[in-house]
Amino acid sequence: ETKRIALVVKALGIGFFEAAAKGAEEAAKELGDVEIIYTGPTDTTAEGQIEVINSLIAQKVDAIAVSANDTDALVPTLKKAMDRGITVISWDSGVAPDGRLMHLNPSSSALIGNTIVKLAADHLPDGGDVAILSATTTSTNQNVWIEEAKKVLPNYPGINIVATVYGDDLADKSYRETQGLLQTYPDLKAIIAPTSVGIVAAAQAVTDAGKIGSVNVTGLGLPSEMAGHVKSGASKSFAIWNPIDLGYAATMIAYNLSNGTAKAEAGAEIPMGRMGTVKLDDNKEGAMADPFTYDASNIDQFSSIF
Amino acid sequence: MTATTEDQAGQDQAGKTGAGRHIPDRLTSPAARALKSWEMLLFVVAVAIFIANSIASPYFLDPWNLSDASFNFTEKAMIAFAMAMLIIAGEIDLSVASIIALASTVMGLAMTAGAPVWMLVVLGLGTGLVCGAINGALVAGLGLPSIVVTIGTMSLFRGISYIVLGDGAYTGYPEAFGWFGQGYVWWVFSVELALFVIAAIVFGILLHRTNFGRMVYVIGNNATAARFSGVRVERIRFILFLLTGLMSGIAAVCLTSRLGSTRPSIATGFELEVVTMVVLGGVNILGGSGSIPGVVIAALVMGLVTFGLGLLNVPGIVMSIIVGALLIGVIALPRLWAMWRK
Amino acid sequence: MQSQSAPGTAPVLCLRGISKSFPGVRALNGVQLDLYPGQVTALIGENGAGKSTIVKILTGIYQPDDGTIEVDGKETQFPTAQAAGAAGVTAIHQETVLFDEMTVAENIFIGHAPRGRFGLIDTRRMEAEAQRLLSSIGAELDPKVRLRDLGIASKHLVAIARALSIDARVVIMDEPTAALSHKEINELYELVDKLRQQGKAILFISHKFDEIFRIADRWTVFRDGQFVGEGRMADVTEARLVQMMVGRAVDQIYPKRPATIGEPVLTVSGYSHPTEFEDIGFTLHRGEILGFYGLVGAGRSEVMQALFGITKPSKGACRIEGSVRVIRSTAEAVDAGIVYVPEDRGKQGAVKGLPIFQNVTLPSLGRTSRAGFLQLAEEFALAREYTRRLDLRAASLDQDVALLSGGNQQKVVIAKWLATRPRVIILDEPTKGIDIGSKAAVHDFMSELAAQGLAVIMVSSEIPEVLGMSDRVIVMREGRIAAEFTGDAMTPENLVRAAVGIEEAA
Amino acid sequence: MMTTFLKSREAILALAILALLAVIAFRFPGFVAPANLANVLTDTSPLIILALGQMAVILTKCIDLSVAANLALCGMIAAILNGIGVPLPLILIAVVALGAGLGAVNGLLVWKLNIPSIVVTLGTMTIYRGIIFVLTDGKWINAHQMSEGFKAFPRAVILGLPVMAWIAVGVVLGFALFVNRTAPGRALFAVGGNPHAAVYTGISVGRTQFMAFVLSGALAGLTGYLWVARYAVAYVDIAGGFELDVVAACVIGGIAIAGGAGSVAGAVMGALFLGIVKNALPVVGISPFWQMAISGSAILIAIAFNARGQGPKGRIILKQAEHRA
Ligand SMILES: Nc1ncnc2c1ncn2[C@@H]1O[C@H](COP(=O)(O)OP(=O)(O)OP(=O)(O)O)[C@@H](O)[C@H]1O
Ligand SMILES: Nc1ncnc2c1ncn2[C@@H]1O[C@H](COP(=O)(O)OP(=O)(O)OP(=O)(O)O)[C@@H](O)[C@H]1O
Ligand SMILES: [Mg+2]
Ligand SMILES: [Mg+2]
Repeated sequence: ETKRIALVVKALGIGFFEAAAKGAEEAAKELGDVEIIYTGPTDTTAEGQIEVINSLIAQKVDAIAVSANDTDALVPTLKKAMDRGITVISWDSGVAPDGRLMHLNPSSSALIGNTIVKLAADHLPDGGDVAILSATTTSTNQNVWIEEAKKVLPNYPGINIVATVYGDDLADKSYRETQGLLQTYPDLKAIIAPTSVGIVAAAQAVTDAGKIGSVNVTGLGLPSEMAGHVKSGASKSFAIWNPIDLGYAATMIAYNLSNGTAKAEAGAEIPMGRMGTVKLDDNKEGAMADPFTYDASNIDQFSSIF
Repeated sequence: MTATTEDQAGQDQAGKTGAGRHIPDRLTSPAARALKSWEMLLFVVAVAIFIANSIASPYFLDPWNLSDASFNFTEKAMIAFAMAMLIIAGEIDLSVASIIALASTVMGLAMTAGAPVWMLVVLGLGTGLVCGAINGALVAGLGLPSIVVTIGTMSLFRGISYIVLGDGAYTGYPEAFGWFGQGYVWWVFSVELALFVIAAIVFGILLHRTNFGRMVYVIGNNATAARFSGVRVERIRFILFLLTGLMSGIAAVCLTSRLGSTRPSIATGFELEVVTMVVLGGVNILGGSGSIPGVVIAALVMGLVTFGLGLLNVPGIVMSIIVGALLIGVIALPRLWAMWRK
Repeated sequence: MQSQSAPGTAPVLCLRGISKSFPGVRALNGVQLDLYPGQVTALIGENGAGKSTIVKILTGIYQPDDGTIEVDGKETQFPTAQAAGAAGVTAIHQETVLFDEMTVAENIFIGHAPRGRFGLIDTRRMEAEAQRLLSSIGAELDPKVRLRDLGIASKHLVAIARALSIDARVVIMDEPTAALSHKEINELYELVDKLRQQGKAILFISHKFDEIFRIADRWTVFRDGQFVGEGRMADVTEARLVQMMVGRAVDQIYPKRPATIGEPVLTVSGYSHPTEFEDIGFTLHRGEILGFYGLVGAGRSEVMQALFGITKPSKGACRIEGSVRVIRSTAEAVDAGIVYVPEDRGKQGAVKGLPIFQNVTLPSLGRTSRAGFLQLAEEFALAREYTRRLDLRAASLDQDVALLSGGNQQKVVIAKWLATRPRVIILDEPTKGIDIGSKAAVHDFMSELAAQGLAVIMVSSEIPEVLGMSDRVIVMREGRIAAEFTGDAMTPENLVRAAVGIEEAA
Repeated sequence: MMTTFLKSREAILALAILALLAVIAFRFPGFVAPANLANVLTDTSPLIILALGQMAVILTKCIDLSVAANLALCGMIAAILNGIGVPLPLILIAVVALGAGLGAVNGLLVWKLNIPSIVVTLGTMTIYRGIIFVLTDGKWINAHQMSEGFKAFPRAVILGLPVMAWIAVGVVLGFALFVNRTAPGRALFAVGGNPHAAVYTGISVGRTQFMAFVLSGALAGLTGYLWVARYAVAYVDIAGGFELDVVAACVIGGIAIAGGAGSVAGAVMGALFLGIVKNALPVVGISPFWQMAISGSAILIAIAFNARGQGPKGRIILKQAEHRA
């Protein structure tokens, strides 16, 4: 009997999640008896995700692995799913502990927070003004990372975060917000965009404003989408974990939990195939791997993959 | 031809006496009319979709699944009933989704201040009423066109939620509050489904069986003539906005309870789905005609389509193509058919 | 002014066997119509006889279901309004078909504006030509002014100028004088004479017999969408035409019955409005018919609408049966027993998209319902009673009012108000555009109402009607009461003099 | 008299825009620097172009809610065509034609089947967006997948203004000429002002509405390319919800939602007003969370202002009142 594992993403069509779906398929192939249902709403809303999850519950899938649009709003629905015997985990963007067995962070939030500041600081030996361009105001993971980033600021003297703006993961809004930043803060030295949509738009806005060289765009992005901007110099470097690995790992975990091979408890170590194991903390959260930094030296190698 | 001869006969009869001729009350019985109605057509569509769904997916005919599916439309449909009356009266309210956001935010604020559950409900409905009153005052009081007023208040109401909440969220609603959006009245019948049925009946009676409902049709047909007939046009418009606000408030209670949290982006895009539901239900978007049974069936059709396709894991946007095509198709096909027969 | 149709003159336009049906109505059934150059043909018929329908067929707005149209003996078709214009047919339609937001010049030339460079509209030439056309019909209007700033009579003149802007051989006028004042009517007559001399064929539609006899050379009568007859005006009498129109003899045109005039019902004093009227005061008694006469645009409708709560007066008081009532809305007026049958039936009177019975019971719903819930049986009973009293012609009470002819729509509106059992009924131009048969019914009914003790105000611009129906006449001029006449002083001369403002000799 | 009055309505709007700029300049002088104003104009270009198309539609008593979806679909097609190496001029022709075609679908449904435009475009709005998804499987086309020429055209600066802004200026001028000086342009007003009368003057209401939709669609198609090239990304959701901004711009600009009245200057200023608000808020440093409420209030204030001018005018029968007025 094949296991049906649903990979629920924030919205269909986003490159990052498409790559994760590839990883999930890879895991399914490796496991042999797994069918992947890759699904999600059209736009990044909690209501849309709930509708999708309801239909998955109705189909009596074996496991749901979700990257949530809203930490809390999905909880009642996911609880219902667990009540009906479905294994529920969250990955990438988490669900509140009540609504899932465990959460797989792409990397540890502290590490990501530190990385994004470090990326900016590496190219600012003398320090300077830095602004953050986030996704929506409700994005769980962005908020956590930004918080973590602010915590480590004292380690980077001279780096001064002047503003946080929200581009809602819309290219045009992010673009306009970036323009606003460039004008409001003429001395801005770097923009940190911990979102793959925002970072591209910000790089484009910086290019159009003729500020390549004076403003560095960094943050989290996909090599395929950032390749051009790295070459033009708008972005000196950026980081990301491998979304293929993330989809792969989430699928493996969901499979193991649903099989009963592993149990989601604080301190447990859950195997994730070629990615090794993940150790759960008290919140039943675990980190998959460290973020990886991309710059002109290695971008070509990855830009064709994801 | 026959009508003419009859006419003349009647005329001759009435000629001298001056007493009027007998005019029959009706030529077609209400039942015969109902058979040829839009509602009937929609009902056939709904049955067809139901059958298609049962064939396409083994999971469809399951009481619990159908019950779960009902959440896809109950909240929107409750607003749609009030919206139907508003549209029949020749107005529209595009701010309903934003009213939900604001009402939910107010409930969240009260919840963090420790308000009891009944208070949350009262505040949710109250916020809906206040927002409705603002729309109503701008439209009925100042005489501004409702479509533009509510495009404005749509930004304003949700904007206030953003100001209050920013990137935060209200979570941790009391367990008991969950009853509205997650509770069940009996077996698979959820509280929301029960509210939907009650709202359908109340609005059905209000629109079709009361003086108020008649006035709604009158205003939608010819507001000037209504005013010249002693109808308090402004008052009725105002009440309709209040009702729409109130139903948005109820939807806010249900949705907040179902999600167990409040964020300013809650219910984004609901307004267009509500309007689609109303129009699919046979309500003339230009005002003057439509019925609540039509809207009920339209809600079911939309619910069935999205759930049936969801079971097949069809992406939401493909479903919306189908709903969009349904919206145009259901209206266009009878007209095409009439043109083709000519 | 009698002109003979010269033997041998062929008709310019010749219609044969024209039929046209609308859903549920056969508006025209195989009618014929001939128009001769240099002759004015009057088309006569009751409301709904199909007169306007044939005009619309002739101007390419409707396509006939059946029948032929011949121009100069050649069969043609008018698929569009432009095609009719190109064939030399132009019309002043019954409804004003103009654009409020556009200038006078644009209204005259829309659809055939003069073009300049690059095919762009040559505004300057258009305005010059508009000016020329307007002066040719004696209308002193600025072509650059926006139409919505004009009065109703001026708008009508623009419509006439528009019709003349097409160089036509056939000119159709569908009740052109309905909205015009004396002076303008006389100018229109002169214009018609001029057009006749130019050899144009003219179709003139009117319900006013004095007018028809003054202006027409030939007549054609339609009844119920059928052709009844045609001939020369010289060979016919008014009674004969009426007989043909109605299908029966109409013996008494103004059936004013003597009624006992009782105590005052409505007393208005010092009613004023910042821009529309000033110091209006009068007393209305039970059983009385009070006529309001004035030139079109004298402000009578505005006063009546203020009494009915549509507009608010800035000053003044209103007493009903002795007690002061403040009327701020139409609902309050109805409560106070004042009802108003408006002049503009289509916009203000009937709710055309709803059935007859719902129109009739609209203001009486409080009585036909129970605790706010509708009682259809009682509604039908009430509607049946009042539509029968007004001799309404309809297929069923469930039929939409839109399907009725103008006269029958008016009856529905009157029925609606009578059903509220009012104390005061205000009828604003109650017979405007209504055929002679229905007109008699309305007059008969008014008279009966007064006899039953209702107080009636009748606003009318037709002198015979005012004199024939009223116990007393108030004449308004430019927003003020100019004079009041009773008994022997009610003469046409006195009324006109007061209305136009010529100082009385005495 | 009325013409001066109408002019003054546009004057009020112009004053409001100036006042808005003054307030912004007070907090952030850099905003009114010519370079930045040029930037705002460029940013607002899509809104201006679409507002004109929408104006044509609204004048005829219709509404086009599908413009943003049309824009997104045409933009995506432009990006796809660019991806397979089609030269830019051909792409421009293709998107305008496609946009016009999509507009024609709306127009035909309104004209031939007499379906209210709000229903038609509510339906096609989701259908057009859905088609993008079906075409692309929801995948994005990103900057690096677009050719340099494709991205550079709207940005190329001529006489201090980017081509994008020049295109908007050109569209405004062309549209003004069309609306004021050609028969079909005047027909838009006639059809909306009095559809019944339009028939009597030989103007086909349906055909004119059809034309307005085609126009609106063609402009949306053009904007689709500009948008995608400017923001260097194409995906299903671009310009999501933008149709409401477009309608709001028209309404603020005094285009009567009931049809038949409005001016090109009004529509353009309405769009500029919204554009400035949207651009200025982040610049002036007002919390992003205030943006929505502020634009909402701005819309409400603007329509309340407009309505004051449009209020029913008495007929002025009394002689002395004429002098007072
Ligand atoms: N568009 C239409 N749809 C349905 N019925 C119509 C339409 N136009 C006219 N009718 C009907 O056709 C008949 C003839 O109408 P028409 O307007 O030609 O009458 P008329 O002789 O001009 O009357 P009046 O003297 O009142 O102007 C009437 O019964 C009318 O209700
Ligand atoms: N310039 C105008 N623009 C729009 N409507 C008008 C205009 N002039 C008159 N009307 C309306 O047309 C109808 C007939 O107007 P009319 O000229 O009879 O004026 P009135 O004030 O009613 O004068 P009276 O009743 O004394 O003739 C009224 O309902 C009036 O409000
Ligand atoms: Mg007629
Ligand atoms: Mg009048």
